[in-house]
Amino acid sequence: MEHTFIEILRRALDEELARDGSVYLLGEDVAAGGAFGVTRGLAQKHGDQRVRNTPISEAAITGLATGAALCGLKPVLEIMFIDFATLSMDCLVNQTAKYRYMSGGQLAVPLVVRTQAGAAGGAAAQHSQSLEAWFIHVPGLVVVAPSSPAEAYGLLKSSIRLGEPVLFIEHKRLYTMKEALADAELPPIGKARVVRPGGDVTLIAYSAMVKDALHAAEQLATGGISVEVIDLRTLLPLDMATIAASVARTHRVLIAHEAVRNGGVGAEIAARIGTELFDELDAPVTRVGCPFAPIPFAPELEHALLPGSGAIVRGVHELLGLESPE
Amino acid sequence: MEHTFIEILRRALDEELARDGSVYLLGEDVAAGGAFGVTRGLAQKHGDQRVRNTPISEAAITGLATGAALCGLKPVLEIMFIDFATLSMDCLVNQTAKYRYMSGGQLAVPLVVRTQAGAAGGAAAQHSQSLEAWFIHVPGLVVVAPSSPAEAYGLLKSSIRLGEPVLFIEHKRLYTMKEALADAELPPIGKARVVRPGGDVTLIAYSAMVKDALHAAEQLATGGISVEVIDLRTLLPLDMATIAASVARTHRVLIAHEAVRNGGVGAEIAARIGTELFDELDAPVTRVGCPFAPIPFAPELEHALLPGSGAIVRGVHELLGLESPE
Amino acid sequence: MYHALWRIRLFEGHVQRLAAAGEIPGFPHLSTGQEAVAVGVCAHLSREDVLFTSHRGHGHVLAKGSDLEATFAEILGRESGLCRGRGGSMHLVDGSNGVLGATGVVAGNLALAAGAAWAAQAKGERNISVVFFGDGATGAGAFHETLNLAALWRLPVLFVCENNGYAEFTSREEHSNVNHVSSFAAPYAISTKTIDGNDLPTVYEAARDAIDLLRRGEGPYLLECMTFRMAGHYVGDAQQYRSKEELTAVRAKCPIERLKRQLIELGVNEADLDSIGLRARQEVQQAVERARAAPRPDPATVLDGVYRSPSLNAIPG
Amino acid sequence: MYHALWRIRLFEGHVQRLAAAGEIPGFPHLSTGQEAVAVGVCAHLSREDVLFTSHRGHGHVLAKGSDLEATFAEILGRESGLCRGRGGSMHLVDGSNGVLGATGVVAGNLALAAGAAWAAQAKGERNISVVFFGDGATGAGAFHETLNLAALWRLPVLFVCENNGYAEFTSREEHSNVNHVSSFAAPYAISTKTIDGNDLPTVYEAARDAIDLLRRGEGPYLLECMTFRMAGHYVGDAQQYRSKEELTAVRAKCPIERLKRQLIELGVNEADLDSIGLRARQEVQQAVERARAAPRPDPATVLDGVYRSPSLNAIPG
Ligand SMILES: Cc1ncc(C[n+]2csc(CCOP(=O)(O)OP(=O)(O)O)c2C)c(N)n1
Ligand SMILES: Cc1ncc(C[n+]2csc(CCOP(=O)(O)OP(=O)(O)O)c2C)c(N)n1
Ligand SMILES: [Mg+2]
Ligand SMILES: [Mg+2]
Repeated sequence: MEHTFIEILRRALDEELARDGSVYLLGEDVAAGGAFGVTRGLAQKHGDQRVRNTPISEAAITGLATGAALCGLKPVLEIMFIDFATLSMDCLVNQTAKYRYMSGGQLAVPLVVRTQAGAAGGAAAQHSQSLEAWFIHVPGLVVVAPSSPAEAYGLLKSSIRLGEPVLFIEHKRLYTMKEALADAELPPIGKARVVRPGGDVTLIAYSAMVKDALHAAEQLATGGISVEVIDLRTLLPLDMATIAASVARTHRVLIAHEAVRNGGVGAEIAARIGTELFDELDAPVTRVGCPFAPIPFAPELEHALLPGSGAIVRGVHELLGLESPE
Repeated sequence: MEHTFIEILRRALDEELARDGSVYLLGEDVAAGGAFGVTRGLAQKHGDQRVRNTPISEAAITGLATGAALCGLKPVLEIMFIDFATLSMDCLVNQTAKYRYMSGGQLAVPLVVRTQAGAAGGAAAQHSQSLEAWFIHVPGLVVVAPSSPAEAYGLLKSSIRLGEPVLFIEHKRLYTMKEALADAELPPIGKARVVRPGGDVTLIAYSAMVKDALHAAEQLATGGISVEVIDLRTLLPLDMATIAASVARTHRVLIAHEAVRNGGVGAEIAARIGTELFDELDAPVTRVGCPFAPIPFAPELEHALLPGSGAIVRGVHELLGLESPE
Repeated sequence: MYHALWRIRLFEGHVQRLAAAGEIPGFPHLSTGQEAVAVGVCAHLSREDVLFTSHRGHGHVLAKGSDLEATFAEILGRESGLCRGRGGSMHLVDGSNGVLGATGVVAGNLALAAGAAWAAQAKGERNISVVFFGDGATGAGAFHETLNLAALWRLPVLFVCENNGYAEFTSREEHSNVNHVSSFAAPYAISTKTIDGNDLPTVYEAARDAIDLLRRGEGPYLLECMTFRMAGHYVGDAQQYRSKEELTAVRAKCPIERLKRQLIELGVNEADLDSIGLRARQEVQQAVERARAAPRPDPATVLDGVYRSPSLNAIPG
Repeated sequence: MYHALWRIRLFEGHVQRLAAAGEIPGFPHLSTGQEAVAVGVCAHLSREDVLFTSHRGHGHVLAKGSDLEATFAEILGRESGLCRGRGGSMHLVDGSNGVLGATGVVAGNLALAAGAAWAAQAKGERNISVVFFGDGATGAGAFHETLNLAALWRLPVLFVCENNGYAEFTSREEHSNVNHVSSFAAPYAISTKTIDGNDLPTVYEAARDAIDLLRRGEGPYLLECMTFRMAGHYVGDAQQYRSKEELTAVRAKCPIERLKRQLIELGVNEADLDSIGLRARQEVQQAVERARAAPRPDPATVLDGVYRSPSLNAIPG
């Protein structure tokens, strides 16, 4: 039976709340179900002490969750839009991420910060950003970005159980995506997965871009081009082993993400491939990402700016030195 | 006659305050001279309305400066440590950087945010970071990182006159560096410069790392290795033309910065070189940066973690397939 | 001003209708029910006075005098919109009219408004700066940092809080023990007042007094207007968290109905008022239709205007 | 407690001496002159109660009962230090003793302290959480966001503000119009008191009452202690911004001298007090010497402990 991304997140949270009494949810409107309904019904079921509304105080609730995590709780904090994680940066970067190291290993921060990112439907410049690149630059954090409902289920549970501060990024465009839940055991944090095997090109993506990557791979297959699609799942740490194994066969790489290309996660991946797999490459690593502008409001502009399967297909053709159809 | 980095910053600010009545300085303790003495005497000379102390309110003073810039002032805001720019992120990223674009070109934010970064002398995990990589990922911002007193003089003036929001990053280790002021005209924002010509390897650096790069180049020269050192000066935008011209001659590149290597500015540069100059490269682009840990307090640990000329020399030897002396 | 109230009410009606019909991108937040605050405050502002607002800012922008058509066109995302379709409902800017911007970040514009007031003070101008925000914004540190700064520097900024008792789906009680936002002014000795924001004459007088005080250089001022959201948090919010009784009570408090009754009591004849309403209806209707007919932005221009200089705009990726 | 005051005073004396001599990395901030706040408050805390502090936290950590040698070793950056030399003066943590941390970020620990109080509340424990911070921290939004949350959730957290009239080189007047930090509690109806922080008996009693109230679940509480920085902002600060008169006046307010006079008036014999001081002097002296002799961290371990699992620690670059 199929569930939406939202339903599956709710189920994972529900099960973790039931399984571990030290798990607590907090955030703006979470007791009221949350802005997107992810936590609907959980306060009624687990009590308003376990699922707690907070004021609009991103800085303080991030600190509150961090302090509680230092004292034995396993908080799951919702920051409604990653655009507002800008208000959590001081705590996340200066305190949360560094606590274990700065304390010489005395203390840990088992905290999951769930947040929602990406552009869709005219959410405009301040509600559409993809800022994950900032966080892979911060030692002490773990960054997870699921690409589908079933993935989100396992990765959220693994994140809650990890015992480290995890930034868990949900893409708003995936919220309505439906998928059946395969009862596999939980995926380990830090392992990518090959979503679609192929031999000509390695296509690396994460979050909502995996959908576009698979769509592009379909299209390219009809043209006789065999693309291997890798879903990174975690951006920090990065699973280079899975990438290397694929590139050793394809010798060609395209990295796709929705975030602004300049200074994006793709830069780090491309740089590492360029160094570690230099001799494997038959062509320059290609990156597909958002051009250098804020997300505009008008649908035509938003559509023109955002990279999708079309940009990926063009990129692969370029990579193979082929003329792109359009 | 030689001046320290601090004296030259003071002189540049003094001259801009005198030259343009719409220039205002604000920040914590700036009227008292600032934590590092950069603004010493300026309040006395230009009045406490032009050089204004603020409360410890990084978020609000960033917004205050942005709002004032929208209304015709050219504020120069000091954020004492870039570590505390984490508190300015919401305004800088969601408002300051996007105003011009979001308003369809109606409004601009001629603002310079001076901040101080880098590790030295046991400043420890929360006063030693290099976070410039976050900002090159934000459309609408300009990021400048001078490498010497004379450079800082011209680049600060150019930044104040640019008419865009500029993050101006000063490295604490450079503050006491002395240099004479060459009365050249002001450097354009967005142009790198070749600090030392060479033929075997292109060594790209910025901020304090340029010093280490030059020092490494000296050492390598004694071993008969000719290194070309490029000082980027601005990280956003990036001057790829200067880089390309150099790589076309050397075919080998090492990028060095103090910031954490993972997700650092070097990743973007390496990625672009790997793509745009693929056929020029005789060896993988090498990156030297801080390993993945917070900056520890103890001198031995801080020293062990921070990359310097030694790491650069080793990197160049690797790049040339030579055994490193040590 | 009766006319101004109707313009906003009807404008928001069209936003609601077209958003529900999928013709408006994003998730617009309506100011329906809160019109008296916008109109009563903006009545005292000149073009040179600057205004900042929040995600619920359509009414403030219109009350400040921005063009109906250009404002609606922006909310539709058209090239003829105030921001050429780049901004949208939460990012309305009309520089020539002193509307320096709405923001999608709760409390995001408070410090900017103080900065605009600082600029006026620094330049020796008598303009003031006004910022509208919701009660939920008082949970944000930026609100308090800005109050401290504004008081310390005596900035000519008017903080207008529209206290509608809700932040999204969560009532005030769950956000704070502090019932009255005006009580935050006391520690700073900032002048303040809590008023009935649904009574236009009350708002008008309170705003006049506050703004007089600002123009005398005795600012800042915090004006708390108690009001009610007649619509949901955004178009599409089913409001299950509000009871039928509550919603009926809110409708009964309609500021427009209230002003109408007051004017009739003062002897104004109802037919005249209805014709004013009718005129507003036609104006808005026509502006909306013209906006809907306006051209959409050219996708080829999407990368323009991130920076002033083309060389900077050429930044790839 | 006379003994405890001296331990801190002498400890800070050694920090000053060795920092000036270049033996201590960084730029330590001394609590000299503010000892009575630390001692008077911590006297009521158990090991299970948690403590957070600021950049000026040496005294608080010692008053909570952390080991002199391990604390000094941390400030020297030694492997035997509380944080194995990773943290330093501004990041002291002693988990086993409930010292959950100092921070270099002004106001950075206020919300964490509230979070620790939330954890105690959630687990139904009677422990409380205490956080020390300076007057300058009240300019930061985090202070106000945290007060709101703590009041709303009735958290057992004691906010202790050491109001020493300065933030770095800038006096309180230039930071805020608000003279008394306690006035920020009023809007939230948070219990509060402003006291003479240089009078140990006063601090002791006020803290006892506040903490009793917290243990009864009637928290939070904001305790403002008026005190004075006898040293500079950090070791090396020449304090040109303070007049000779001011500095002499501050020295005259020394909390230790004051307690000594009080005790003597109460009939305690001076010789006994002096021998207590002497004992403290010897203890501290010996701890400092042991710390100075302690081994330095092994550079090879610099990358350890960023994460728990080695696989995560293996992240390159
Ligand atoms: C910093 C930030 N956090 C969260 C949100 C999501 N959000 C949008 S409106 C809103 C409620 C605002 O309530 P209030 O300030 O009372 O304004 P109202 O909607 O009632 O007019 C929230 C939480 C946001 N836009 N910005
Ligand atoms: C967020 C932040 N901004 C600025 C600084 C730099 N700084 C360190 S201490 C200090 C003054 C703090 O004053 P106060 O809170 O009164 O504490 P005191 O030093 O007087 O004990 C400042 C501005 C900082 N550490 N953190
Ligand atoms: Mg509200
Ligand atoms: Mg102080």
